[in-house]
Amino acid sequence: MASPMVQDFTTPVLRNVDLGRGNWLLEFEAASAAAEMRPAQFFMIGVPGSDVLLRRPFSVCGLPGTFSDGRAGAVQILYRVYGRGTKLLASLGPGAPLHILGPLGHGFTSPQDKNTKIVFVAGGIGCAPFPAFLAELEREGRRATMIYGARSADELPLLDWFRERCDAVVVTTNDGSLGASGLVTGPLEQMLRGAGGEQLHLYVCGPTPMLKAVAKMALATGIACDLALEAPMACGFGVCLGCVVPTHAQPDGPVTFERVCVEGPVMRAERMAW
Amino acid sequence: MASPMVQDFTTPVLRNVDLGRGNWLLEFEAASAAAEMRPAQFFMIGVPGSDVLLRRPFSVCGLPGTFSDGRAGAVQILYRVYGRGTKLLASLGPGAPLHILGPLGHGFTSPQDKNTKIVFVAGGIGCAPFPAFLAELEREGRRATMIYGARSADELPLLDWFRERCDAVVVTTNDGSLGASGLVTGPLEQMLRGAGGEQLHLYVCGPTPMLKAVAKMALATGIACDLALEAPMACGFGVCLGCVVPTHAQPDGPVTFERVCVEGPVMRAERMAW
Amino acid sequence: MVTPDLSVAIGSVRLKNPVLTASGTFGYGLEFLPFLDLAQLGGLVTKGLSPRPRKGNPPERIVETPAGMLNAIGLQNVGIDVFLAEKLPALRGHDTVVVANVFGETEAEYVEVCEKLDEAAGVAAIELNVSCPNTEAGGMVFGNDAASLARITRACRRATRLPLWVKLSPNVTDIREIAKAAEAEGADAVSLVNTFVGMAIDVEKRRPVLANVSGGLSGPAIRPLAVWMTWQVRRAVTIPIVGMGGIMTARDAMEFILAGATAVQVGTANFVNPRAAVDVAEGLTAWLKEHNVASVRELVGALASPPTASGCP
Amino acid sequence: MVTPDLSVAIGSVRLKNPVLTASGTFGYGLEFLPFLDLAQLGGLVTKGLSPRPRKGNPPERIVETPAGMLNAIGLQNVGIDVFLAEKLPALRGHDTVVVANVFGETEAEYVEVCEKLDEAAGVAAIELNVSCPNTEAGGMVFGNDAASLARITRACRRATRLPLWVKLSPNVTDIREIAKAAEAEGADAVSLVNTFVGMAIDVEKRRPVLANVSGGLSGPAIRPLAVWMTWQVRRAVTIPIVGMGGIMTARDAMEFILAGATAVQVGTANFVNPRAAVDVAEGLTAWLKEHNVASVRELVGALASPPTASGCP
Ligand SMILES: Cc1cc2nc3c(=O)[nH]c(=O)nc-3n(C[C@H](O)[C@H](O)[C@H](O)COP(=O)(O)OP(=O)(O)OC[C@H]3O[C@@H](n4cnc5c(N)ncnc54)[C@H](O)[C@@H]3O)c2cc1C
Ligand SMILES: Cc1cc2nc3c(=O)[nH]c(=O)nc-3n(C[C@H](O)[C@H](O)[C@H](O)COP(=O)(O)OP(=O)(O)OC[C@H]3O[C@@H](n4cnc5c(N)ncnc54)[C@H](O)[C@@H]3O)c2cc1C
Ligand SMILES: Cc1cc2nc3c(=O)[nH]c(=O)nc-3n(C[C@H](O)[C@H](O)[C@H](O)COP(=O)(O)O)c2cc1C
Ligand SMILES: Cc1cc2nc3c(=O)[nH]c(=O)nc-3n(C[C@H](O)[C@H](O)[C@H](O)COP(=O)(O)O)c2cc1C
Ligand code: FES
Ligand code: FES
Repeated sequence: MASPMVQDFTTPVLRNVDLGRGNWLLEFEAASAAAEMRPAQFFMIGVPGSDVLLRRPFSVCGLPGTFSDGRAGAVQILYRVYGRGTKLLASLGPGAPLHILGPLGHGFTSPQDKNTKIVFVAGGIGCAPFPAFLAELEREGRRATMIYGARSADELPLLDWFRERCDAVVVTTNDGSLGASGLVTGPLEQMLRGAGGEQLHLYVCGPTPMLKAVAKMALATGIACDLALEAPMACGFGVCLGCVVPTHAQPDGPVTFERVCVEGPVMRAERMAW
Repeated sequence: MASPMVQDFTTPVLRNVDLGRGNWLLEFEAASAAAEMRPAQFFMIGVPGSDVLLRRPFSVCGLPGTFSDGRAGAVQILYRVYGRGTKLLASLGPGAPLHILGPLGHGFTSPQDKNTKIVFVAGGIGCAPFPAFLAELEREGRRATMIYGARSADELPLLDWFRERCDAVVVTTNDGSLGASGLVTGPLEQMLRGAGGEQLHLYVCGPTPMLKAVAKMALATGIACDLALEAPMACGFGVCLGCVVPTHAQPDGPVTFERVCVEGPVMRAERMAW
Repeated sequence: MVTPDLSVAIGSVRLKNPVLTASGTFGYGLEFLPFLDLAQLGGLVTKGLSPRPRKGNPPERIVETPAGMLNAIGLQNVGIDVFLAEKLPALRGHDTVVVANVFGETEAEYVEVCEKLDEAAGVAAIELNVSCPNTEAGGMVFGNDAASLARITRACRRATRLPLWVKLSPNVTDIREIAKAAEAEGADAVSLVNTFVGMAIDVEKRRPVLANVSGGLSGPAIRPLAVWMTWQVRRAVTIPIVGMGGIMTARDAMEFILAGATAVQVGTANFVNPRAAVDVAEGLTAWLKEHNVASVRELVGALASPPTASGCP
Repeated sequence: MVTPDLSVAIGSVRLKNPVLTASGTFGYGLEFLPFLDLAQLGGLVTKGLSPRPRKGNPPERIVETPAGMLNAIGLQNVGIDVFLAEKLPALRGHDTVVVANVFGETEAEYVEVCEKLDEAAGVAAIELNVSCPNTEAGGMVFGNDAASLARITRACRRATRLPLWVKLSPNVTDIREIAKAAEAEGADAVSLVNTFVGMAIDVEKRRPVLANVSGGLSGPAIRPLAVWMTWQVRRAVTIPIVGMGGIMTARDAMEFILAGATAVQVGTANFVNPRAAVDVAEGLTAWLKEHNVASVRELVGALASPPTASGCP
């Protein structure tokens, strides 16, 4: 069921900034929705009067306070132009109305144990939920390390922002145009091997094959791993049943289908029945 | 068959001016298409990448030279926001691409006899084809009189422009908010009665009921009458057969269906089989 | 002018307004409490209910298409027992009409669910989803053939005293024949249309987008087809029609009402705007006021001198 | 990479590329000379031809709907004699494949047109439009029933030696049965789909928008439905399929080809962009290059391990 604090509202674009290479940062006022929103929770966003039928899901990237230049009461989403819906978003200027539903789903929660080392694993635009999460951790006096991969150096939005604020950012690109050549799993494996007795907690967001690969490694080594999942969504609030993924709702129980929009988007690696 | 000089091209919006009360003037470059274009010929206009499926027909309102502030090689259309397509048009700013097909159809032709008195009869946005026509007549050293009606004073775009340049502009409004109260047929009847031996030629554009009423009066009094017709159009160049009106293609022949986009939009009153 | 009268009756079921929410697009109703008061609805139709819980199809289950969407949810639902034990009691506190949507893979399954609903307080009517393959008849869809539709309607008619609405599949040659069969077997109303079967292909991956290959098309794309079927069925049967298919606004609902629907259902629009059904109902009130119509009932089937369609386009 | 091979064969008819223009959306071809070279097309299908000229339906004949349009042109055409005397000779100078689309109100009318075409030079194939009411059978649509479709196909098969394409109506319960009937009676190919019957209502005037009340729905809205039917028919018959319904781009055409169409037709898109068919053909070439596919024939029906559809959405 949709959480009772979910809000459905129309609000104008404040800023829609072209970050280059098809990546954009969209800012809009959402003080009341943002008040209780958690990192990796998401909004469904539509454009009133447009012919794109369904709203599209986007993680909250910046909550009030995350970005130093963010306006009071405003939130940011980071998005990549992909198909019709995101093309339409990229065409909007300040003042254009947005049809927003949120906050939706379950977000990231930081590990209880303050000594646990927090590792972000992001693939390309999958970095979107991490700024708000990092800002929250910083407020709690905690730090994070990041492994950030993409196909090429072009596809690493906000890299400088993360570099300024993370303990370390290990970059990988498939084509070797920046950082280590290959996938995020390379540096991750090294990190897991070098962890010694240190507790790790992985927070992962990116394309599904990456999530699967990282989840497998985490399960094999018994490391805590939270995945921010993606799925096509029609409603975002639990009623269309379109966004399900196969899970074990009960450990060792039968395979069930759970909704990414309600039971997710963040799910434990061990819950997945991929 | 589409005239061989018809062109299909993409060109940016130069200006899109809000004239108030839902009326807009759109300007775009079309030097080559405009070269042989006649008043009351029309363009099919679409917006690339939009979800409005079909292009929409619009009469050419200004050809190069019609409006003193028009850019070289540019044409203007005057349009009223009505449904999806025109709403979309009104949202476009300078630089937005337009998908243009034209010139299309048959336009107005001025009477051979230089002594014939030329009368424009326009209903609201139906005034659109007359600026280009008036400019052409002026170049030939001729003048025109106008009867210009609408539901209310609000719905008379370019009225001042016509007042400055026509011999006379008789205004009628249904609600009496400007000029004579009632329909254009009132002043028209007076004019026909007062014409004496003078030859008249009516050029009429407006809603279909108005066209029918004026055509009936013209036929009854034997006065030349050209109607600029409207019809829903899918293609604009003669192939969908969607835009037909009932006509007598042969005088006293059987009722046929002729295409407004090819055989029209301008048709003689006596041709109509309404 | 006084507030126009929006109330209608589908047989013995009185609705305060003609706008219901469509099965499978409104959950069990409770999911919408953050957005609207269920009392604002003419009624709600539950997600399809089967004798036992169903986990549904594997993903991908949905894809957007031009002015529509395909879904292949696979009728995931909690099952009739959980519905009766958990969902229905929670709905009883709300002043709205609850219609239970029912399906099965065999005649016996339909009958089982209808019988259980018959004893339940708070269910105003049963809507039969007959767009399902009959596993006992080689997977032939129950509602795609008049004889088979008649059989399933008869069986359910015997199983319950509740008003029975038969929800027609549009994937048929002549929907009038199917509607007549439902009427002949004692259906109190027909609702139409369910989704049209369609398919989308991911050309990069060279595979169907949906795991189920095919899915049901809903949304504005199908509205002209659904309006036509409503108009046809209006001329074939005398029982009331509940019309649906791509209704996003009050204007869209008016198309169905003028074509002959006594009430309408709003489906896909609920995903885009959770208040859609309420907005449609309020839009109808505004429309009636503006046009000085005292009751929406005056508009049902009120097309001006409808001529007869000639057939070949 | 060398230029990919776009040529395909529909039985004995060789096409230089798999993109034709659909009947009723391309006039008699000549109307498009200002926009394209007919030699760039895989082929063109003429406006439907009847024994005598037809003036068609009164206006309104068309209306735009969400991602589609309804048309009720009423098959206005110049008649077979004028076509043979005036249009066909003008087409002969162009290096393209001309397919003549044929319809009638009686079996005899179909046969008459097929016989006349049989003797005409420059016609590569006949496409039968069977989505018309049979005035001798109470207005039942020829193509909506397998037995009736078989009869009309048989009669036309006897009347001409030209390749015969039967264009299927989508307004049926099971299009596979109809396709099989066409195949059994010697059709060389099936083309699908014709338009879906729909209706739009002008709620302000409270009357149908179209004078004919109903019209045929075409355009992107119907694409998922047409792709599904193509996929189904591919599994039911072995003769080639010419697929269509809402194709606007090469990507859309690829959906039909992967679903099993050997060639495609572009319809409504011609109205929006008179060069649409050429753009689709060029887009296919680009797609094949990019994906390193030597011939479009490799892609026909090439869905990766297509599973079987389970039915209930
Ligand atoms: C919880 C969540 C959070 C997200 N957060 C972000 C974020 O922060 N930033 C971000 O950039 N993205 C995010 N996404 C992804 C984002 O929602 C999608 O990129 C977006 O919806 C794409 O919309 P579109 O209209 O641009 O593309 P579409 O054109 O809608 O394409 C969307 C999908 O539909 C498929 N599709 C549609 N039609 C067809 C067809 N006919 N054939 C084949 N395939 C078809 C495509 O394969 C594609 O996967 C998130 C997704 C989820 C679920
Ligand atoms: C030759 C010609 C020249 C023209 N010149 C001009 C001009 O210079 N300036 C100008 O402003 N206009 C002009 N028009 C009219 C103009 O083309 C229309 O106003 C325009 O196409 C409206 O498009 P739209 O998308 O805004 O409205 P739409 O939403 O497309 O509505 C258009 C029509 O479709 C009907 N319609 C669509 N869907 C439905 C439905 N489901 N139910 C009922 N009705 C429906 C509406 O009744 C309406 O009549 C001209 C028309 C023609 C034929
Ligand atoms: C995601 C989804 C799930 C559906 N589930 C059901 C169902 O369980 N039972 C049923 O009878 N109809 C079901 N339908 C069909 C709708 O009730 C409705 O008939 C159809 O969507 C057309 O209306 P619309 O265009 O307004 O959505 C479903 C539709 C959608 C989109
Ligand atoms: C205006 C119009 C006229 C048509 N006329 C014919 C016709 O004469 N014969 C025929 O077989 N199909 C006719 N069709 C159907 C098209 O050939 C095609 O099957 C259908 O439009 C689906 O393709 P599309 O979505 O690409 O338009 C017509 C379609 C339209 C839109
Ligand atoms: S998106 Fe509708 S249930 Fe998750
Ligand atoms: S608009 Fe297509 S023939 Fe006139």
